[in-house]
Parts: sequence; C-alpha cells; structure tokens
Amino acid sequence: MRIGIFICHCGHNIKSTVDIDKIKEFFTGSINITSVLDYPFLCSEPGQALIKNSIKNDKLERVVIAACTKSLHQDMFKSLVRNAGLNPFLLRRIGIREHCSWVGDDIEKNTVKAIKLIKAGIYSLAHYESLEEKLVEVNKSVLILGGGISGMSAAIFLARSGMEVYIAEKENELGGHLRHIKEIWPVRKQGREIIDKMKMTLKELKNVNIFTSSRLISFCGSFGNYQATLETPEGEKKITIGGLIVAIGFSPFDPSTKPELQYGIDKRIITTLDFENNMNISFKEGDRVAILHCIGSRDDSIGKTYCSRVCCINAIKTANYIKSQNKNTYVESFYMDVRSHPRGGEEFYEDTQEKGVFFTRANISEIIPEKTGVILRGEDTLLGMPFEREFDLVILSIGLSYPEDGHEIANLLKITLDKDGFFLEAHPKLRPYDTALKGIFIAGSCSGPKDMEESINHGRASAVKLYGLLNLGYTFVEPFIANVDTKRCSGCRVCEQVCVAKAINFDGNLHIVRVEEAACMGCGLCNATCPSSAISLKGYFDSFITDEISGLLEIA
Amino acid sequence: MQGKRIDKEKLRVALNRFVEKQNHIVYGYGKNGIFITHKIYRDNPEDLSLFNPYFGLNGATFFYRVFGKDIKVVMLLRPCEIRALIELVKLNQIEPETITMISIDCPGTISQKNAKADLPDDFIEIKKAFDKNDSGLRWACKFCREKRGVVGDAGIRVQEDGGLWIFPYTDKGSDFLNLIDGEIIEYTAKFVISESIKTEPFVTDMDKFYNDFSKCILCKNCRDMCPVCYCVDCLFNGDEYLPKGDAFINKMLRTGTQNLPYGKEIFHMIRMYHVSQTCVGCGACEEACPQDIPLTKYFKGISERLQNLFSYMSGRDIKETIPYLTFKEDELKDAED
Amino acid sequence: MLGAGEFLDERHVLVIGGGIAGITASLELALCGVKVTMLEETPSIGGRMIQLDKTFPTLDCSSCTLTPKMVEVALNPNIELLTLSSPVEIKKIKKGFNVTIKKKPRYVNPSLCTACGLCSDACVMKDRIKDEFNLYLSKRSAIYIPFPQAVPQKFLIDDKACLFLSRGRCKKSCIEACGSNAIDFNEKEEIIQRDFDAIIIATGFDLYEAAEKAEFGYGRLNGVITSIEFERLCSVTGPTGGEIVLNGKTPKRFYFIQCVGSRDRQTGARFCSRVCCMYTAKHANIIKDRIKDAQIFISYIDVRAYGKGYEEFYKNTQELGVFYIRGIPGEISKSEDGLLVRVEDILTNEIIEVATDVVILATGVRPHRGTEKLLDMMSVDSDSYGFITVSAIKSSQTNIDGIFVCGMASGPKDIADTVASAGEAAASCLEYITM
Amino acid sequence: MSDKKEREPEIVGFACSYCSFKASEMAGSLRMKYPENVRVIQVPCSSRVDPAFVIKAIFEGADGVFVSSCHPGDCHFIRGNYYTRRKMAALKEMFKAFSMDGKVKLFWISAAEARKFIEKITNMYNELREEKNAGKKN
Repeated sequence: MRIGIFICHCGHNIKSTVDIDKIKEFFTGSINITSVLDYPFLCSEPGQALIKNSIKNDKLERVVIAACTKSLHQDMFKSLVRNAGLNPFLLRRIGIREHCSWVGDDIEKNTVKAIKLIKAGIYSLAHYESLEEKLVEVNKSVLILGGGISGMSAAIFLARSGMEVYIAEKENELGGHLRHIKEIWPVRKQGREIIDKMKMTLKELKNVNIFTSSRLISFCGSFGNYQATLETPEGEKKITIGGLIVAIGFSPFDPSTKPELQYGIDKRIITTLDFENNMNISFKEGDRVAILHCIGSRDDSIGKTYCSRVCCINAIKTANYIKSQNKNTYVESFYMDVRSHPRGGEEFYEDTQEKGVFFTRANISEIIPEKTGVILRGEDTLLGMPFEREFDLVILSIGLSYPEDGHEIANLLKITLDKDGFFLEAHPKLRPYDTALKGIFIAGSCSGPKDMEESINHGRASAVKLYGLLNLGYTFVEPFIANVDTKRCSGCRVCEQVCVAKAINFDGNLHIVRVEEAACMGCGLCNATCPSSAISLKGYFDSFITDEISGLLEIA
Repeated sequence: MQGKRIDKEKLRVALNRFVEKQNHIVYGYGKNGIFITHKIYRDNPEDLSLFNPYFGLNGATFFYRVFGKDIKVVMLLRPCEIRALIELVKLNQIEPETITMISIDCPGTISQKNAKADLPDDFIEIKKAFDKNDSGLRWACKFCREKRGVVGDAGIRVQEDGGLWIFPYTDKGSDFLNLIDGEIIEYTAKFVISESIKTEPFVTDMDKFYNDFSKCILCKNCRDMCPVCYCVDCLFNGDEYLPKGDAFINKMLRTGTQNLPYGKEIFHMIRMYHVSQTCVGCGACEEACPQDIPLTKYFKGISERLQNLFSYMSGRDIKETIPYLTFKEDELKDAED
Repeated sequence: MLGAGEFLDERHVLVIGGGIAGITASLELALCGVKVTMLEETPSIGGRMIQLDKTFPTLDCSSCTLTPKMVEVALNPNIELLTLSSPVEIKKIKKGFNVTIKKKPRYVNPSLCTACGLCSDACVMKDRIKDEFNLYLSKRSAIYIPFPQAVPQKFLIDDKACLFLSRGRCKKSCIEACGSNAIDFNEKEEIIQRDFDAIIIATGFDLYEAAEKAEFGYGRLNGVITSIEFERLCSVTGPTGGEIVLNGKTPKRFYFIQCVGSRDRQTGARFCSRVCCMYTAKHANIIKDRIKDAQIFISYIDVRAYGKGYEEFYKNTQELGVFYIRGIPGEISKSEDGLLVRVEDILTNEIIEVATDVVILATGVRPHRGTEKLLDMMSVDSDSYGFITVSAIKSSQTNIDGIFVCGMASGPKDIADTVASAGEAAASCLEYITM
Repeated sequence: MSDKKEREPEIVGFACSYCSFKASEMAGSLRMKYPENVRVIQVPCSSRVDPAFVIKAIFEGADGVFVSSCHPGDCHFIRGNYYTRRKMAALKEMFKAFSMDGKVKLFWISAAEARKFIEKITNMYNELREEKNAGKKN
C-alpha cells in the first residue's frame, strides 16, 4: 500500500509544541509509507498543491493529513484529494492541533502523542475503502420557526426566490417583539409600521404559508428531506421541507426574578418594554426619572454574564424620548459601560448627553420605594462616592434572555445550546448563523442578542445560504450507512430491534436482515449491537476502530 | 396452580399419540449405550428418560436455526436447556410456533466427562445418590438459578413422594396437556425442588482470572458448545480481536507480547459480555473445555450480575426483551461517572 | 421573480474588494449559481483579516479560518478573480452597469509561476524593500509574494522597487533564477470593459493615522506602535515569526490606549470603531500567553464587549491580571528605561504614571483610502466620515439601485457582523438581479 | 519499567461526533490543557461503541477507557445514547466484578461543555495515576 503523510505546521500552532522533524523521521521509510511531507499551512494554495502533486507523482493510494481537527476544512481537503484522482474517502484527517499541540505544553510528550495519533490513523486507514457520496433530491421548501423580524425577512427573500415557505409562529400574529416598539432607533419608525409592510409583502407572495398560534412538535429526516409536524389551531400539519431557519428570537429578561429590583411591587418601577407598551406616560416639569442599565445582563449573580448588546441604546433612546416630551425633566442613567456601538450610536449618546441627560457610572445597591419617590442608593464608581437620590420613575433597561422554548426546539432539532441558553452557531465568526446540521440555520436573537438591523441581516443572510443549498434541487449525502454481510448475518434481528431510524428489515426467505439505505442515519448502533458485526457501518467498520485502538496503545 | 397428575406411562401414551402423526418428533433423553444422553424419538418413545443425571452438553445446542415449519417437536428438557431455547427464540434463531418446550424439574447433574455410568434415570433415585455424596455434582448445578420445571410451554414437576405433575404455562402447553389422559386439577402437595437461594454477586480479580485461564489454549470449544453463542460467523474468526498469520506477527512485533496464545482475556471477556444477558449458566462451556478451566464460575457469575442490573433473567419469560435491545428513557440516572 | 434559478448563471455581479466581506458575498452568490467578478487592488485577496494573528473572542487563528475561504474563491468556477485591479469608470446602463477596470501589470505570468520563490532569493533588492503587508516592519525583494498564503499564489514585481522597471538598469537575476520563464517585464497595464447586473462594494477600511495625535508620540517615540503593527508582530507569518520582539528585546511592560481616533471630536470621528476594545483584549491575552510575566495596562473610556462571548472574554482578560484604567492618557514621554505614560484614572481620581516598554495605540477605523473616488464614480452617498450611507432596514442598500455595500465600507463592524452583512448584501443583490 | 519513575496511565476515549468530539475540539481551540496520554477516537454516535472495543483497549494496555456522548435526550441519532447507557452500565458492572472499577467510565458531554470534558478526563487521569502508583499490581 502507498500511503502519504502530510503534516501541517499551522504556522506556530502545531510547530511550536510538536517536533515535526521527529514525526517525519519516525514515519519515513516505514512499511507502506511512501512519502512524509510537511508544510507551514497545508490549507494554503501551495500546501494544497504539495498534497495534490504528491498524490499524483507518488501514486498514493491513501492520504493522511495531520493538521487541524477533522471538522475544519474537511470539504476542502476532500475535494483536493478527489481532484488529484483519489477517492476522497481514502483520506484520513488527524487532529494534531486541537487534540495535541493545543492541549499539551510538553513538546516531547506532544510529539509522542502526535506519532501515536498518526500511527493509529494509518492502521485504521489501511482498512478504508472507496465510497461514493449519494445523490439525493432535495425539497425546495423551507420552514421558518418564528415570525419575528428575522424570520419574516428570511421568508420574504426565500419566497421571492421561488421556494415554498412555511412560517410557524407561536403567537397569534406575526411580528414578534418589534410590534410593540413605538419608535425604532435609528429608523425613527414605529415597529408596527415596519411589520405591517412586511406582512403585506408576504401576503402578496403566493408561495408563503403562515401558521400562527402554531408550534413545532416533531422533526425528523435529513437535509433536503426533513419532516416536520406543526401543531396548528386547525390540527396537526405535516410538512416535508428541504431546510429550516430557527428565528424564535428572545425572551425579555423578567426583573421580578431579582426581588431587590422591587419590580412588580412598586408601580413606579417599570421596564423599557413596559415603557414602550405604554405610550401615554406624560412627563411634568421636574419629573425625576432614573434609567438603570444592565438589568439581566453582565450579572454573575443570575448567571447571565453576557452583554445584551441592545439595552444601552434602548436606555439612551428612552432618555431621549423623555427629554423630548418635556425638557425640564431630570433624567439620570446609571451604567457600567455605555455600549452605544451601532452606527450613529455614539453620536446619539453624545447628543443625548447634550440634551441634559446625566450618565452616571454607578453600582446601584438598593432600591427603596418611599411615599415621595423611589430612592436609589449606590456608589458612583467614577467619583468613588456613595450617593442616595430620589426619583419619581425608575426604568429598568432589561436585557435579552434566551428564548423560552429554545430548549424544546433544540431537543426536537437536535441542535445545541450555548451556556447562556441561546443557540450555538457553527463558527462564531465565519458561520454565525449556521448550525452543525446541514440546512438548519439560526437567525436573529435566538443565537444571542441582536438589534433590528442585525436580525434582518441574519435572517436574509441565512436565507441566501439556504437558497444556495437547495436551489440545485439535489445534494450529495455521506455514504456512512449500515451494510449487511449477508453471508455472516445470523438473522437474529437484534439490529432491527434497536434501529431508531427503522431502516432495517428482515428478509424471512434468506433469514437475514437488509438495510433501507435512504432511511439509515448512520449512527452505528446496529453495528455495536450485532455480536458478530455482520451488519457494519460504512466508514466506521470494526477493523477501523479496533486497529485505531491498537495504534493508540502501542509504544511509539 | 392447576395441572395434570401423570406417571411415566401416561406421558408415554401422550407422546406416542403425538409422534404418530407425520413429521412429529419428540426430543428428550434416553439410554444410549451405557449412558443417558439426548435422543430424538420419531416413533414410540418407549425408552424415554425424563431425568438425566449426566451433563455432556446443553440440549439447545442442536436446535439453533430451527425454522422448519412442517416439523412439530415436543421437547422434554432440563430448565437450563429450555431457558437457552427461549433465549434463542428471542434471538430469532428458533421458530417457536411448532415447538412445545417442556421443562422438567432437575435433580442436578454430574459431568459426563469422567463419570461412571452407574446412575439411574429416576428422580428420587438420582436425588438420593447426589444427597449421599454430592461431591460429583457440577458447580453449575450446585449454584443453579432455576432447577424447577417452571419455564417453557409446560413444566413437569416432582412431588415429595416422587409423583409427577405437568403444568401448562402457555396455550401450546395446554394443547400438549390435552393429549394426556386425566383431568386438570388443582395441585396442593409439596414439590421436592424449591426456589433456588440467591447467591452473592460474583467477585474476582484479574490475578485469579489469569491463574484460572493460564491453561487456556484458545481452542474456542467453549464458544462452540455454548447454547447461546448463535452467530453464523463469530467475531473472533476475523483479525480484529484475535489476529492470525501476518496480522498476528505484526501484532506481536508491535506490542512486544510474550505470552501466548495471544488475546485470551480479550476472547473470554468479550464473549462473557456478548452472552451476559443470555447466558443460562448451564456450564456447557466448562464441559467442553479440554483444559478443565472453571469457566462456569466466570460466565455464570458475570451474567447473573449483569442480568440483575436490569432485573432480567435469561429464559424466564419469552415476552421479556433482552436488556441491551431495550429502550428505557427513565432509568440509570447515575450511569454517568 | 426568480423561478428555479435556471438563468442565474447569465447574471454577472461585480464585487469590489477581496476582504472577508467581499469573499463572503462572492461565495454566497457563486453558490447560488451567479457569475461573480471580484476586484482586488492589492496582489492578493484576504484583506485586513488575513493580517490578523488571531481573532476575538475565541482566539482562533485568523488564517486558519480565512485561508480555506480564499482558496474556495480561487477554485470556484463561478468566480473570476482580478487582482491588482480597480474600477476607473462606472456607467449606469439600463438596470446594470458598464465598468471599466484597470488591471496593473504583475510582470509575472501567473500561469507559469510556480511560486517556488527562487526569483525572490535572486533579486538584487532582496531584503531591501520595506514590506507593506507587515506594516513596513520587515523587508522583502522587489519580486515577491505578499504573504505565504496569498491567493493567487503567484509572485509579482513591485515596479517602484524593481531597479529595471524604475531605473531601467538591473542585471535581472530574477529572470535567470526563474525556471519556468514566468517573468515578463514587457507586461502592460490592461483596460477591461465589462457589463455587470449589479455591484457590491466591499472596500473595507483603513486605520486612523496615529501620528495625527501628536501627544501619543507615534512616529516620534521609540516604542509607540499601532495595534495593527502589533498584530503583525504576534503573527507567525509576521516579521519576527510570532516572537513579540521590539528593537531586539522582548518587552515586559505594555500599555494599551483605546479609542485612538474614535469617539474623539478632535480627530473628526465621533463614532465608535466597534472592534478596538475587543482586539485590545485579544492582544492582552496573546501577550499573557507568550510572555508569562508581562505587565499590561489598558486605558479605556467604556469597554464595549457587546458581542457573543465578548463580555466573558473581557472578564477573562481582567482575570489574567490585566489592569484596566478608565481614562485616556494625556501624554507619553520618554524615560530612562523606556516610556512614561501619564494618565488620570477617572475611577480613582488619581494621576498615575506608568513606566512601560511599549505603548500600543488601538487605532480606530476609517473608510478605505480611495473609496471616496469610487463613490463619486457611482454617485453613491456617504456620511460625513466617508462611510457609505445605507438604509437602516436593509443594511446593504445604497442610494443607487443595483449598488450594494457590505462590511466596513458602510461603517465599523466586527467579523461576525461583517459576514452577516455580506450575506445580506448577497441576498439583496440576488433579489435585484432576478426581479 | 522502573519503579522510581512515576507511571503514567494511558487513557483511550470514544467521543461521539456531534457532542463530545465537538467539545474536545472546543477544548483544543480554547487551549485548555489535559494529559497527553488521553487520546480520543471519534465515532459517529456513542452507540457505535461496541463494548468489545472497550475490552480490547483495556487488555491492549489502556489503563482507562471512557465513552463520552451527548446528554440523554440530546442524541443526534435520537436514542443512541440510551442504548449506550445500558451497555456501559453492564460493562462497568462486569469490570467491577473483576475488581477493576473506575477503568471504564461513561460521560455525558455536550458540544458546549469543553470545560466539563477537561474536568472529567483530568479527574479520571488523576484517579488512575494514583491507583497505578499506589503499589497496586496491575
């Protein structure tokens, strides 16, 4: 067998804690090893050329790439191997960065570990066989969970692109939180106005199906052919969809979970959302209003360590509004850091200060409702002085919490939540609205607090990505499915009994089982349950794993 | 409990009525040379022995992969054998429709290997012989989990005075009882064999294991004679666990293993795991072992521990599913380490 | 309305700029089947992001995530990549645009160059030309590749530095060294005219010129550097190979100043640059990782850790023993063993003096130089700072139909926001070309 | 092997692609440290782990083996890890009978729990190291 080993330095990332020369020395000249090459960045163009040329010139039959972890750049390396004329499933990736150079400090030990990992990979690789990806038709239809601004933006784009769009909204009306906002900064429009316009657009599009007061109750299938069941007021509705965008938004932080805020106890303490909902508050001359930032954000005591991103601007907007109602009011904003980062936000902050709103960097320690007013006690962290002031109205600038039904949806879709209960994106920077699952996207605030513009961006950006995935009408699926060795099958049907996807059927005539390939999910439970491994999972045969174990445990 | 009072003759007559029909056979014990062994009766089962004091193999071993729908069989076997058959039914290795399994109270057995052929085939007689000098009783029998004929389609039980009863447990059992003369009546007397006493969980360590298995030659006879090792092609025939030829030499060179045969622990432990939920503790493996390794102690011990984990007992009930194939959401809350 | 996308391959979009915004928008469009021409004025795509060593808040390496995308651009059959190219004239025609593109000569035939590097080694100007990719901190030859992972992976000749091209006299050892006859001194500037259905502007940003703030002494005091310079210093592909070494020594004391050229009316920028707080925290993290006993101070106004995982990253940075001082220093002066920073800590109201080896200025964001000319060409509006004015609902929509913008060209953004804005631009562009 | 030198245990782990392996990757990219002798094998789902693999690993020299999967209910393959839970519970019981408790472990580690991943394997490593150096025969 002709195996080529390619080792990436990943700049310093691998090289600085793994002795690459030693690895090369170890493998050079070993049985079956045709070439051992290294390069600073195998993912770069010259790095890829190096691999490609070696596959061609050295007539390699198997390729080992020891670099970053398997889930990064896998498609790229696979197509590289394919372009070089080798079946991409004869490639083995070894993660000597995430699983070696980055997790150990000792260069000697790391090198031994890297050698073992590579060796185990080679043993396993020796058993690999060529596989072909399967072409599967995909449905040009999309389900959007959540009819807020993000979901609606996605729906409009997808419907215009010719996709069949289903929107499931748990409320009885589309629009989400934005409906309640009386003035959106910086567009200076009513939320209602924006929402109504989008609703009109959706109404005009034929291929849009809106289900309000509905929720997702079951979900299965694979990319291109997901089956979803919605519970709607008209009964259960089953739909087949190619992909899905989760845009279920957020839940406003509930300040009553922090009793010291006195929210819900005293009417003079309200949230920014209450303020938006209640347009009729009028301000008289001399009214004293306090605005407290970071309620439900940056707060270890309630486990919400993150910044909610939008509440500083909300607070500034509220202050501005009060001042514009009556400029002879006293408005003071208590903050930790003013995060007025959006475009125009800093100017807005400055202008608001100029209008006479006081911004005080402070820790509020106590809120005491009295007859005459609400007393705030705290420490001015700029002056280092304690203070006590009385206000007529206290507005809590509340943060954004994870969506209430997030956990349920994560369970149904089998996607992951982050530590704060928001959805976890596939990559925080380059794939901020993707999930680990193909065709399932997370848009808007359900993956972390976002303002309107960012939510729209997310909605539309994930929609265009989904469109790109579905628009061809077909996709390729990985060939990792179960396979029965009919000569060895005892027909005991244990695999059939455990198969969650119900992909195994018994053939009574031959007394063996058969796999329904389209249904197989590729988990390998059947393989592990069959005592003779007569049913085995392609790509993860027993021999692959047992020899990998051997390789890991041999003395390097 | 309701059953029929029978004697050997009544049973013989009933069995005769059964085998008279085309393609009907009886599977049980009988004199075979100087020993009592398993036997097939195609016609009059005159020399059928209900009780067999010798253990050579588990009678289920012959009956894997029985799917012949045209042949009807009545099996009169020990509880451990019937239990193995029931496990094989669960594993789809036996088509149970045409088979009537009747378990018989077991007085215990001695190993056929070095035994003298001087024991009778009558329950009370055998019991007396064993009570007199039980040193010959097999370890598996001493610690048997279920000696009573309470499994299968019907069971034959022995009364304290040696009188026999047959009880139906399923419709198939009732059908067979219909062949026997006499009325079904309520049973009141006392049986000779009572429920087995629960044994302590099995504990050992690797030193003991290595001592016991040092003689192992990896002939795999234990596997071949195991009634619940049903695979058409065993995992250990490939190179994954027990390499052969080049793979073997490679393995030796890479690991520096010195002690051979290589992979004894792997073979026995994996097999132990494989049969852990289906093992009936009959000890057939030990009978088959040319090296006299005390296999029963390990296999029976481990399987009982592992079955208890899921309140399961192999062969107890055909409706119970094998634990590894059973999905249960709300359990094992402390499984995580 | 777009049917099944059958005719998308007849649509042609021009993307100006090959940074992460341009790359993302181009790839999204190309994956939908649209033909894309990407213009990049420098010799390689990658933009600012490829200059970064690591990215906040996960500290994953920038080239590890971006390089594959760059390669994807080069390999995608729907994308035509024109480097060293910029538009010189843009005319509106019907729904689309007629664009005249100037393509500067590379003097190296890309189809012959194997990027072996022998020419560079042979160049008589070897190690004599200041390298712009490394912010002039290292030196290169006149024939060079901008950085190791450059796409396209082809060499080029710097016509201003090349003795032959600038003075007409050189022994041209590069030609001798090149085994594949790729060097062509006769290559001329090319003018390309094309029609496009839509344009996406992704021209990105430049950084505030730190020397303008004289009190910080950038360019005058040894040891005062900008963060982008520091970025290159940390980078494996940088001038020091990732060793934090300045003037031949490993500094131990670091002083960061945030909001240099942001939130500062004096510098003409009232806006917040959105990335400086976090990249400074990232730098502090990198230093603490590489120089265990480093002493780090950070001067700030507000720490704007607004993104996902940012606040935690900021907290974590503080826990590493990095000192945050609220207040921007008034003055930096030279001292016996380095620099002296005088700052009033607003939190404690004390004037403190901090001795340090290095001062790193977290310079703010400015529109990319030359964008103004480009915008004039297209009559695209921009705000008083020069960032393109966009609709607050569709963040890519400019005042001209068919011209879209993404990334920093319309105002400061971090990478995640840039990627999302690029996706949105692709969506808007698709809508436009199919309507 | 020299008696003076501290002996380091070898641990082999099986981690499912969708949760635990992702956590291990995240642990790597967060530069969290764990002993070099812990090495992870990726499997599509924890239910792919045949207990035979664990037994093989133990008798080929691993001092410990862990199987790590998504939390119950979170399995990408819906129920895979429930079967794993039964199998591993039985396997652990078996090793307990051989007085080898603690050599086989089962962890629930979601894709976000990089820290938990590190904690679990580091604890396991420390326990095994203590045992290995306590003069106990192995």
